[in-house]
Amino acid sequence: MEFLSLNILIFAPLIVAGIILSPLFPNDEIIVRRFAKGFAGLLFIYSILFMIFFKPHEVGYQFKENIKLFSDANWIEPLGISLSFGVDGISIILVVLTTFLVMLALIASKKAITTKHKLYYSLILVLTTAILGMVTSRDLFLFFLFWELELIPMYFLISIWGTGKKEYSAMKFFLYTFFGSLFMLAGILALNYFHVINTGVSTFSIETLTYSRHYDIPFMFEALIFFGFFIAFAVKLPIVPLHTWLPNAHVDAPTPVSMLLAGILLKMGGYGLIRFNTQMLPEMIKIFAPILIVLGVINIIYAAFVALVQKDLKLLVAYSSISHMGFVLLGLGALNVAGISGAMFQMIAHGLISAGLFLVVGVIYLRTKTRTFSQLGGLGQVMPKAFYFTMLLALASLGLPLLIGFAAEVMIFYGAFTSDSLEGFVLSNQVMTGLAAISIIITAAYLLWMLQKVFMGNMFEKWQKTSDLTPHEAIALTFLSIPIVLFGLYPEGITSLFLPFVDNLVSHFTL
Amino acid sequence: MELGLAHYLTLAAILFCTGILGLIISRNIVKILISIEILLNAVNINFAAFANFADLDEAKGQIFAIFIMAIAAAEIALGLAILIACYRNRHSVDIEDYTSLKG
Amino acid sequence: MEFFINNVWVIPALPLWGFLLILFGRAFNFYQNKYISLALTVGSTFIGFIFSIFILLYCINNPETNTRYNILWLDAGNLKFSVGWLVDNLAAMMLVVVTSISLLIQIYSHGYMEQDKGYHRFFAYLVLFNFSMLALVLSTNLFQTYIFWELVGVSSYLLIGFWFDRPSAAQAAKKAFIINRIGDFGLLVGTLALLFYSLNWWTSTQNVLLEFATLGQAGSLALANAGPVLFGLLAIGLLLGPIAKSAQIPLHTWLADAMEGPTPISALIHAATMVAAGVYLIARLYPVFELSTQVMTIMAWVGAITAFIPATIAITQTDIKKCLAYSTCSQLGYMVLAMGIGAYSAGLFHLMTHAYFKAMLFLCSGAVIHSLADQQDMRYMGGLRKKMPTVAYTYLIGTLAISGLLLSGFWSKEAILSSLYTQGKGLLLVIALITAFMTTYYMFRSYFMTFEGEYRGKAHFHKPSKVMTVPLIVLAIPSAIIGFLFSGSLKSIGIESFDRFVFNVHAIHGDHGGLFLPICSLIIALLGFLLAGVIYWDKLTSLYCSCFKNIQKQITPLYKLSINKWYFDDFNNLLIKYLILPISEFLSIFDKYVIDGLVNLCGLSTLYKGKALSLLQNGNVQTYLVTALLSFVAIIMVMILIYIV
Amino acid sequence: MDFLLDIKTAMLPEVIITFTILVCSVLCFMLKQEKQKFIYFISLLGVIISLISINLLAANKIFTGFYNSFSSDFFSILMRFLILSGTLFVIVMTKDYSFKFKHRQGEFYLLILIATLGGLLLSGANDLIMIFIALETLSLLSYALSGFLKKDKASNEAALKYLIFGGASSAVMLYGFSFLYGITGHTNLTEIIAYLTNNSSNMMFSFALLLTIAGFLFKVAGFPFHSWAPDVYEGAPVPVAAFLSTVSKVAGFAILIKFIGLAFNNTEAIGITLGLVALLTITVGNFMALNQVNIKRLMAYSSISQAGFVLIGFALLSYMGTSGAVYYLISYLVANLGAWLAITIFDTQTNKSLISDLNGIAYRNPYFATCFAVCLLSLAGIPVTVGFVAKFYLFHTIVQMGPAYLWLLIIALLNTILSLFYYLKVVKAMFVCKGADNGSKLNFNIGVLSTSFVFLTVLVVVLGVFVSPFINIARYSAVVIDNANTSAPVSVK
Repeated sequence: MEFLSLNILIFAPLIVAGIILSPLFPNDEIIVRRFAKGFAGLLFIYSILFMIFFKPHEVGYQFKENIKLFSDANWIEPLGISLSFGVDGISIILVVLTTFLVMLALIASKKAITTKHKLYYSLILVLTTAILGMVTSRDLFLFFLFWELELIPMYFLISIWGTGKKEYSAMKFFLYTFFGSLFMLAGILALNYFHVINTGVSTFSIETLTYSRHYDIPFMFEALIFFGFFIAFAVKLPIVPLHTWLPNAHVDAPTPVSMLLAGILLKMGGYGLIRFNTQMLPEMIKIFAPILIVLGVINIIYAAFVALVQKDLKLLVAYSSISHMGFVLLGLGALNVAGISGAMFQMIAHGLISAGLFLVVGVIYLRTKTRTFSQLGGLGQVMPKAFYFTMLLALASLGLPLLIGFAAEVMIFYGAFTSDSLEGFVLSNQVMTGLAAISIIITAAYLLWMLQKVFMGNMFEKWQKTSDLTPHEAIALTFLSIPIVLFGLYPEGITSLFLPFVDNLVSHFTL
Repeated sequence: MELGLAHYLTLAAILFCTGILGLIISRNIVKILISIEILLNAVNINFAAFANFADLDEAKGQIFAIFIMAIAAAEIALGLAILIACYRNRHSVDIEDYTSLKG
Repeated sequence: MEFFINNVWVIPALPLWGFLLILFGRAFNFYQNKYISLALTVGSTFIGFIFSIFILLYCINNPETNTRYNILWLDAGNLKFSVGWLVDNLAAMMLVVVTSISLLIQIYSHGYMEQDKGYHRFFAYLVLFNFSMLALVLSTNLFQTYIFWELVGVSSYLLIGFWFDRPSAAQAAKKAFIINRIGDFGLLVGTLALLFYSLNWWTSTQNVLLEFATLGQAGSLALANAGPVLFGLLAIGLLLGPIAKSAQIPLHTWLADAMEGPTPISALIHAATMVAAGVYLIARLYPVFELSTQVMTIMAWVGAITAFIPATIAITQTDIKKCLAYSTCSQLGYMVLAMGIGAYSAGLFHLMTHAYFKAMLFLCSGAVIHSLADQQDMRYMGGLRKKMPTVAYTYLIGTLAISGLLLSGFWSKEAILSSLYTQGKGLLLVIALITAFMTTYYMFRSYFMTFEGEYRGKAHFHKPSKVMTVPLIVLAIPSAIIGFLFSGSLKSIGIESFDRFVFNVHAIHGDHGGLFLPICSLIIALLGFLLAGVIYWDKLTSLYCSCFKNIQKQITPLYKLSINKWYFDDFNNLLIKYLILPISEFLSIFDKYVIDGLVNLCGLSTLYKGKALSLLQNGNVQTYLVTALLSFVAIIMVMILIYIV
Repeated sequence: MDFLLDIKTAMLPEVIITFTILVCSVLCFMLKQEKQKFIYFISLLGVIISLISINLLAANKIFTGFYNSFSSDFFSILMRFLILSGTLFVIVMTKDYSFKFKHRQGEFYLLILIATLGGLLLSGANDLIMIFIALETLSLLSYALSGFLKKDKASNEAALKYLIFGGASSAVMLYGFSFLYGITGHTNLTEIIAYLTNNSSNMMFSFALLLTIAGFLFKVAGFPFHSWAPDVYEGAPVPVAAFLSTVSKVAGFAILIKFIGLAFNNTEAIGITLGLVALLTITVGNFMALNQVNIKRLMAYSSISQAGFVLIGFALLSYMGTSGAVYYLISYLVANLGAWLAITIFDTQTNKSLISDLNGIAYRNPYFATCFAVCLLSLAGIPVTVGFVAKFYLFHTIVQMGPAYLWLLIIALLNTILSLFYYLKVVKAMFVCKGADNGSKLNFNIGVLSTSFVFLTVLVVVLGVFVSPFINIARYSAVVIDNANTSAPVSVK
């Protein structure tokens, strides 16, 4: 598999972004878009190849790459920072999700983006590089670098092409995430510090810090490190009460960006929680699992309740995102194979579903120029295709069996219910899971209410001429629906990729 | 009573404080420049005193004081030159009138 | 025969296949011909029906049949969920019921929906429902049941909201789904709890989690592990599922609203099959429920109350479908009541008979509605017997059946009543008998209002087509005879009684209470018939004297209670309006102004701190000097302090 | 002959600059007004040659001369390199700006070069007297440069304030010098260090040291001697402001580190105090910058807070901390020069300096805006720029000092959010805000200004990727400082 190089996968979008931005590239909307789309398609196919040649049963990273500069052993030798990439069970699937959603976001960009095409498409591709780098980096520094790098294109994408209070929202997103990442930075440096004082070697390698921990960290500091990482990912995931950037950012971002934001970027929080808080600090996650579960349940219920009375379509979807990300926490807090697999699965499921929902919201907004429920209604009569797709997505989102959301919820509920991670805590796992399960009612309530308000019932006269999905939108939604149904019917298709990883992960803290 | 190092240092300190007071409360810019001179002179006293009490072999303190005097002269010259340029523009030597740059 | 058993997966697979074909065929516009959709639907169901018949025959010949096949579907850690198929007598019975009624209703639907522009969509949903329902019936384990349980729910949602441009339909669909979700919640938590309390046993000895065949053992383990209180809660959680799905009080309100869907749907889903799934699930979970007498009692009382209250509501309904809907509710109550007192086979027997006659009744009402251009109010009907005799007579058969006047309903209801009697549940028996009286009353009331007397409506009448009447006639046959067929009276010619057939282990061989009970119930039914006739049948109105009028006046509060459906909907609305929504509103405001407000406050206060600091930068160099020197002195002080400390 | 050898191995750049100064001063008198542009090239040439000549210096040896009052070691060579390259770009900035100087163009370069000379000498100075003279050379010339636009009220005012403030703070510094001298009896730093190793330090010494540091804090615009910076940066000609925020600052840091080094094997008191000063510098600079509307003032506050970050490295009083500070200084210099270059270009062509004047410029001058944004984001510490790595390395060094410095880390980290806000404000103005329809389009054709701007921007990114060599340089220079300050035998690499 010589032709499979993560370097190419990660940096090709950056190079293509440069090509698009270069003055020699024609400044024609169609050419730019088709070029970007075509590239994204190729990238997706390329990433699929990685998945095909991925060997799930090998523990640890595969397709390892280590770029070296100046004949040093590592990238920044004095600090032991390496420019190294690799994929393992949990990152390979996120890589594919990323390339997939980027492709769809670019397809969906046709009508949503009307100005500054070159800049737009190149920023999306830069974003792609940042995200791919994040999930594949084998070095904490590198992870942090990409984590911050991602903010820049995202900031521009929201603030330039957004609507409403876009500048405020973009700034809030940026500062909030940055705020969180500082805690992570402190955690990263502290991990490095304790490795240095124990071994005398400075390293940021995730593998070294995870698998061969020949160093001790005083309990309090380990807890602080955990806390640092946790804050960063809590902002990203987001966890109530650190979530308020999300409704703003989502409402004001353009449709494709919302898709990417909900589809991939939120997953980085979950990825981080698994990769660092769980894998790297297994002792701590055992202690803090109750907090994870409590926060998860709060997230699920609280956001669901808030979503119930939203008057703006996009806000509703945004809060539903928060609610669904709470499941990731709940699953993670269970600390068993089912729970963590469920959390992972939920990230994939939510990535696809929320991207689709945001796309639909964008489709409606594009035609009606409103997202307020009181202004909408009966659109199912004039846009049946949009209606059916939304229905599918909403049903998947509320966890309808045989769609992708269900398997995730089942695993999480099962994991959380049968776990004993709350031993000694006031409320048992079972009670907490029971509370979380209330969300299946509320989720159904707000999603169906949304369907009813937007697509069903009487139609305003003014929407009589509203057109149905364009081929672009239909294709994007069809692409999204395929995995939603496929992996809903056959969840093993995804779980088999990361189950060995999760097994190995869990074995570390059940010993 | 013999004059000890402490006396000189105290004198220098008092002079220094006087200079600072003048620096802070004078409104006239010329007075402010004079206050800076006073500050430097306080330093000179210190150097001279230290040279006399702590560094008998080389008298580096005295040399330092001479350097300070020279530079102080240059500084005041420059200061007055700038003040004249200012005065040409605004016809005032009141420091309160030079507050257009702020915030 | 073995062939059919081994390939039982074909029964749900064909409808799924049909669904996909219609879906893609229409999505890409491969065809427009309505008959293709029809053929796909009916064809798949027909083959399923043939299979079901053979399976049923096989099961009758081999009463111990219990064929299972499992496929591991989800595997993570010790979580191993399987799907598969299970054929036993119960499943075989349900398969036949579902496929036969489906088949007929699908044919009928062609006539009913022919003019509708959503024809293909309708059949796609219909066939999707078929798939879900059949897979539900064939479930091998509780988990699989849960999957298809939700899928039938969603099919029901889709079909109730079929005419989604009607606000009431949209509302009803949503309501149905959400209320069912409450049940699902209970079912989910109950399932998880059951699994949790017997997890080690499952994971160490069983390949398939939650398999029905071994549920009894798991249940007793769970009882031992959880203690009676928690186990009771667990069982109530499980019961919540059937309560919602089978429209038991207090989660019954969706069923009447569900009549917003096309009438064939009301017949198929909301009368014959899906709502009966709750009872079916109770039957499957019987080994668990049995372990807790308290839960059984609760179940019985829920059933009894559900039998009673909707019956009182049905008395005053003027919408023919609503009337039938409440009747369905009431009959489901009967079934649950039977389950609750341990009359397991009686409940299922009633399920089967009810499925046929209620489906037929709904189809009749559909034919009437269709003929009267969507007129559903019985006050604007009347005298239709002359215009559509087939429909009228089949409706009459259905009415007789449900009233327990010797047709199939008599046998099943009698089985329930006699179980009540033999178990000595006096109060429940009284309720059941009163309900039986009311049932006869309102069913005949609806019959008289619709088919007898003078036509009171204005709508133009047109005759129902053959495609609609033929299924009615076909359905009338089982409605009439199936009770007798399986009553055990024909044991001599090889047809076992229903309770023997369906579940050998749990059959309760209670002695019949002699002839007293049947006669008693017959008399009660006749009284009901008389009362209805007196009030609503023009041939008997001569008996209608002023005393009745006075009674009617005196019972105004009761009348109001009935016409307002015992204020369940109002209560729910109040609950939502004054509890759920305020909580949501509060949290939303809290979110916006407190949490986000704090965040913004942080930002703003920072900006203002900057502004405040700017005051020091006032442009006067002397101010700068003062601040600088003062701060410097402070810093020196700090240093000295550090030295000292 | 020894003397000449010294010059070749230690002071070649200074000599070349001095020579250039002489040539320029002669030319100033000889050339007519319209030909004074020639001096620009001469001074540019002089600086470039001087820069090249730095390579000839013996970098791996400590050389001391002039009776030990000047020492050239690796650290000082690095600082001189930074100062000279800063000067180079400042001179480049004046290419188009110099029309504002009217007939006095030549003088300007003369002053700049002399100030640079002061800075060069400062970075190698090893004796209190030498330090004082070099510092005053730099300061006095800076005063003059700030008021170079004689007819401009703002420029005058800036110069006046600068002078008064500078006079006062150098007096404080001298007061401290006098005590240092009084305590140790020496003016030579090497000897002072030697004295310290033999005598345990006391509070008085720390007090003197702190007074001394006040003077340098003024130079680097650190709290509490920072308040002149915004006013002066706003009033002074833009290249001068650039000079002050880069060259002058580097020189200030170069000498500051030597003095802080005096406290290396002392108590922690001065370290904590310095840490406090550093944090206050960052915080005050950031808070004040939040509400600025003038880009020059904003850059002034930004440079205050950036100086605070360098001070943090110093406050750690260790080899690691110093290396972090040095690396940060390098990154700051590159990015800041780029940003000032952008402001110069903008100011020269439009004569405007409000942030809102930049609105929508990204779509009229994409390259300009992109380069500017990259420089600003580097200052904010966003990858992939040198600023990101520098901040990371600095924080790394803080953490390496152990848990005792956690407070320093936390406040410094939180401050980076504040700084992000105002840098983004400028970026937002350029890329997001809608500009006026007839917004001015800058002339950003290929020329020396645009080329050096792009060069700096590329450098910002390249240094953000090729990190190791510069960290090694920073570390090596820190080792040199460390050795010198602990007066341990010098280990030659």
